[in-house]
Amino acid sequence: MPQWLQSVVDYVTKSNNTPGWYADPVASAIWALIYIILIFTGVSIAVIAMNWLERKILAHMQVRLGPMRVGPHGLLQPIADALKLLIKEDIMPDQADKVVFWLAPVTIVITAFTVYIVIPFGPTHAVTDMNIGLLFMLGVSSIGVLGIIMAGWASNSHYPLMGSLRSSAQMVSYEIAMGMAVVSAVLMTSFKGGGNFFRQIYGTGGASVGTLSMIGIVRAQEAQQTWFLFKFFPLGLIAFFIFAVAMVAETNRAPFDLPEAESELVAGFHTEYSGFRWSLFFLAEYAAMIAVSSIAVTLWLGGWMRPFASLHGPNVEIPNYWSGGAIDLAFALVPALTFFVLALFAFIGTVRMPKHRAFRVQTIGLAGFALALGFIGLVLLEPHVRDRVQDIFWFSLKVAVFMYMYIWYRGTFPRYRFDQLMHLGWKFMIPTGIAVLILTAALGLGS
Amino acid sequence: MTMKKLLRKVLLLDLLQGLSLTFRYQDPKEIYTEQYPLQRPEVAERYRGAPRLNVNPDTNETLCIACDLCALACPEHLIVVTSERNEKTRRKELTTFTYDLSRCMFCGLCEDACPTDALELTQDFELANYTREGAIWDRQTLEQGPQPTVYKK
Amino acid sequence: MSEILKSEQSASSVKHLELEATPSPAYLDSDELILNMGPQHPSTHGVLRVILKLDGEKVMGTECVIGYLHRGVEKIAEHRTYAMFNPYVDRMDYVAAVSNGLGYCEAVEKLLNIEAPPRAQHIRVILAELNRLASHMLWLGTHALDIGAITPLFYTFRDREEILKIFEKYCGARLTTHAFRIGGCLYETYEGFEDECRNFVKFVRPKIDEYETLLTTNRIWVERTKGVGYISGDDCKAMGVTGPVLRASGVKWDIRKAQPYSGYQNFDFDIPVGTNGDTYDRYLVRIAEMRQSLRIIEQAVEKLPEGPVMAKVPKVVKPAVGEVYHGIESPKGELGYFIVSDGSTQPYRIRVRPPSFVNLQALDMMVRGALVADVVAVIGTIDIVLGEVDR
Amino acid sequence: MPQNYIPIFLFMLVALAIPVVTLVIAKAVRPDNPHATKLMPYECGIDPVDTARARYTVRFYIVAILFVVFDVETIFLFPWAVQFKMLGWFGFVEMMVFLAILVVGYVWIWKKGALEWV
Repeated sequence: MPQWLQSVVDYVTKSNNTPGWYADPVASAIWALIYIILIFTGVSIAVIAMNWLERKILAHMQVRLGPMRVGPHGLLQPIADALKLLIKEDIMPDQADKVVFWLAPVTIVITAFTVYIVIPFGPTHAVTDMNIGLLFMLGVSSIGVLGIIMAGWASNSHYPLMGSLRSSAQMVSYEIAMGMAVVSAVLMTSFKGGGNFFRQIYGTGGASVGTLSMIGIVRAQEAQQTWFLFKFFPLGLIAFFIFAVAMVAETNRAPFDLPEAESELVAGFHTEYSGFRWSLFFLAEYAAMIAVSSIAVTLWLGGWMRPFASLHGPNVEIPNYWSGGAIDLAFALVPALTFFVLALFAFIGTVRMPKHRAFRVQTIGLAGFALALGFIGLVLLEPHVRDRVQDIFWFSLKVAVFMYMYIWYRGTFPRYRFDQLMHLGWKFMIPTGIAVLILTAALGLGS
Repeated sequence: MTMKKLLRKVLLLDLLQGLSLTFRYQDPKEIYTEQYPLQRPEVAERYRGAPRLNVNPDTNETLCIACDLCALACPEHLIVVTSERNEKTRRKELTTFTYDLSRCMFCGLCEDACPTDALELTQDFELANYTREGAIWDRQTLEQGPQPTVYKK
Repeated sequence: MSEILKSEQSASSVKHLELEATPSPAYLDSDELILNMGPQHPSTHGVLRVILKLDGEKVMGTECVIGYLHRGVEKIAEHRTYAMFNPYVDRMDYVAAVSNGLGYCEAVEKLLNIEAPPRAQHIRVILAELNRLASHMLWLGTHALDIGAITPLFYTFRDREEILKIFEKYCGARLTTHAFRIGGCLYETYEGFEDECRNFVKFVRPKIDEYETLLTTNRIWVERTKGVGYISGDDCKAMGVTGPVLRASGVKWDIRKAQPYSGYQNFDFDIPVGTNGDTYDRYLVRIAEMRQSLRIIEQAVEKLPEGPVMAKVPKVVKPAVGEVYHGIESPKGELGYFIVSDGSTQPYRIRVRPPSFVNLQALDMMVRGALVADVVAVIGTIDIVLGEVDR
Repeated sequence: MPQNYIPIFLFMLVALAIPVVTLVIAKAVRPDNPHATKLMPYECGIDPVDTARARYTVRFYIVAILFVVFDVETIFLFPWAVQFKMLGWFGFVEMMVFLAILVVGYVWIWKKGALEWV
């Protein structure tokens, strides 16, 4: 058996906690390809789900129903919209710069997706583990500004131009604050308890050093037995807060959605875009939202770690099924239970569907959806699957919380004015970021 | 007072208040939307909707005496009434009655003017038409009244 | 003055924007950008076109182009009898149709030298105040939407729906009500009208608190509105600005108190007044006005007298030769009707003094030197309805 | 670990393929009825008065310059943060000096009004 095949087999059969498959380039490429496909399908599904959830949650906050017609409870609405956008006439303004106009959405989509390369969904679930992962992430995500500038400039129209200028100024301003917060997190990786582990992996020798690898950052939180959110309370919390605000501003979402503030700039930088080109912006926006949330989860919320990861509880022995700490067992059941609860909700929805033949297809569809959710829950009960996938589950759950926050903010807050946004960025976030950084470093010296 | 304000600001209480309000409203019980064709709105008794020319239910004869008062009362002059003098009874009898719904603003002045309660604005509100001509109702349509498609739950 | 106004104003120290925009220093020079905002724009509240002269995001000057919704209402009046013109006035300020009808009917009544019976006057007051609430709710929802808060719109529309239901039950229409006739009201109240009004008052009080929870103390809302679109009381007077905009600038002028009509002198209510004359104060004044309206409705429902709802009005309204001006306090300001009669059944000339149109003049003064986003906020805060601006 | 960089190229290829392929598919299925008014830039229904390629306010350029300064500074912070424990007090003091210089500059631009917008 060649070495790469052996490593593939090992990877499937053993839930080893070291990224050993890096050793072989071919195996590395194969696994990378599989994860690439998984990420693209996963992110696409997540974007579709986000689209539906955003409409539904926002609608419920606003005492409305949201989409109800296409599919049961409008479940197929995003797909219907995608199809509609696909066959919609695409208008490129006469005076637009054709090449740049075409390139802008492509650039944005590429940058929004490329960030996913370094995101670890689990200790082994990542496309690759770069030792400069965090730097790569920051670098790639700043290229997104370029796409927006291109879109606004190429349109050759006033509203897009203003939108893109606002957007770029906003994004670069908040990138600094974001960078400060990120540096604090990197500092924390080198503190107490972090050192030994990295000596094992990267062999850096005696002193404990920090890391820029995204997997490494979560490992550091594992080793220090805390989420960086709670590190040096409230320093970690403040740094996280800065990151969380900067993250919303970076993705141009409410209350910082000035670039596309529809009440002022109509639609901002994508005013002139229509049809599928527009939907690429949409896709990129949501992909970027998920990406930055994932980064926030990785940096501050312990990545794939479950809550109370350091507690294991008294040992339990269940033959052929599981053995270990009782708390571990309890948390291991959560993924399956979550899906069962979702399935239950879908099932209740099925029962409450109007009894009319016009709704028969929708009712059956919803029942099928409930069954599918229940089936996923059942599969997650299987120990091997569970052990391999629960990292991804916890990670996704944390990201989902962020996604909900995005929708929640949008449903609640008014929009900042541009100068106020810049004030907040330059006069509050950056000084606070520097202060937190210095304090973290000072405290870190002692630890 | 200032301390309280400062605390409110630092702890983001003003924002959290709003957030908790929108969070509470997610309760499905709060939903206000009506699913229109299935859930039909209850229209008030006095609602001024589609016009109807009433007929005597027993004899199926029109109640309209062709007095032309509705046409005179209409601010938009959209009612056209023609009549013929019946030599036998020596009374005016209605021949045609045209009501141009596309210009109607449902003010109800015609209804007020009618001495016999023949012209009435009913509770029907579904007046959409594919053509402009379809919005001009003649005597027969007016006597039948609008017949909207009824969806059932 | 309500509690909230007092507490908020005493603590506020608003830095007013300079009225005249100072030109940028030469090294900051950039091309002046001419931007059309409207007529097809999400937040010009209809088909208003504002031509903005911008330096970057800063507004150097504005010019309003109106007339996209012009229907010649005043001209139409010259070819309609007095009663026939009544439904048309509903279509000027279509979110406050009842107030428009009230003003018109009272103006014609003044011309005819008659007065509506007390019961009719009370019904008119109840409906007009309900309408003020409806108009302010719509204003609040759309104003918040302009500033980026999308949710209050749905709450206000939900609560406005209850008002529209009362309108529908009373007169058969929800928006363009045509509720009043010359000489009183055509319709007697329906059964349960008083109870519904009382229940509505009870229902809507906590709802207004909810709007305030979302906005009044929200830091983004305060930042977006405080000191924005400042106009002084004197400027308001010079411009003829009336209504909540005037009152927010500290001028205690409300026609309901100053020149009572339709029996407003019988009710106990306050005129909320602001001090700073900025967008935030206009917001507070309108919120306080909503509460005052509820007070008036409560009193009017309790005091609703028995009696006829229609005065003796000749079948054909044919006023003597003469002219009359009658102004009322519509939700947006002073709504005046100037009617010239030549003794025929049709008015010789009707001129409407629409509050939206007059208040819109102050837009330029309020947004000079501000940012694009403020233009939107200020258009929202003036509370214009293009149907009334263009007529 | 150079092999860790292979997936990046694979990933970016796929990321490039997705928009390009979908745009090509969309081009194949969508109608195309251009019209002079359709192809005009949007300006709320009014013909645009002048070109959008005008000189724009300089404040945006100031932000861009400041961004470069601060972003480079952030980049300097990264290696220091990684090696923080190894550098110890020496590194800490060094970086504080660096940050102090930066903060002085920051205060200066604040006082100078470069962060003001109106």
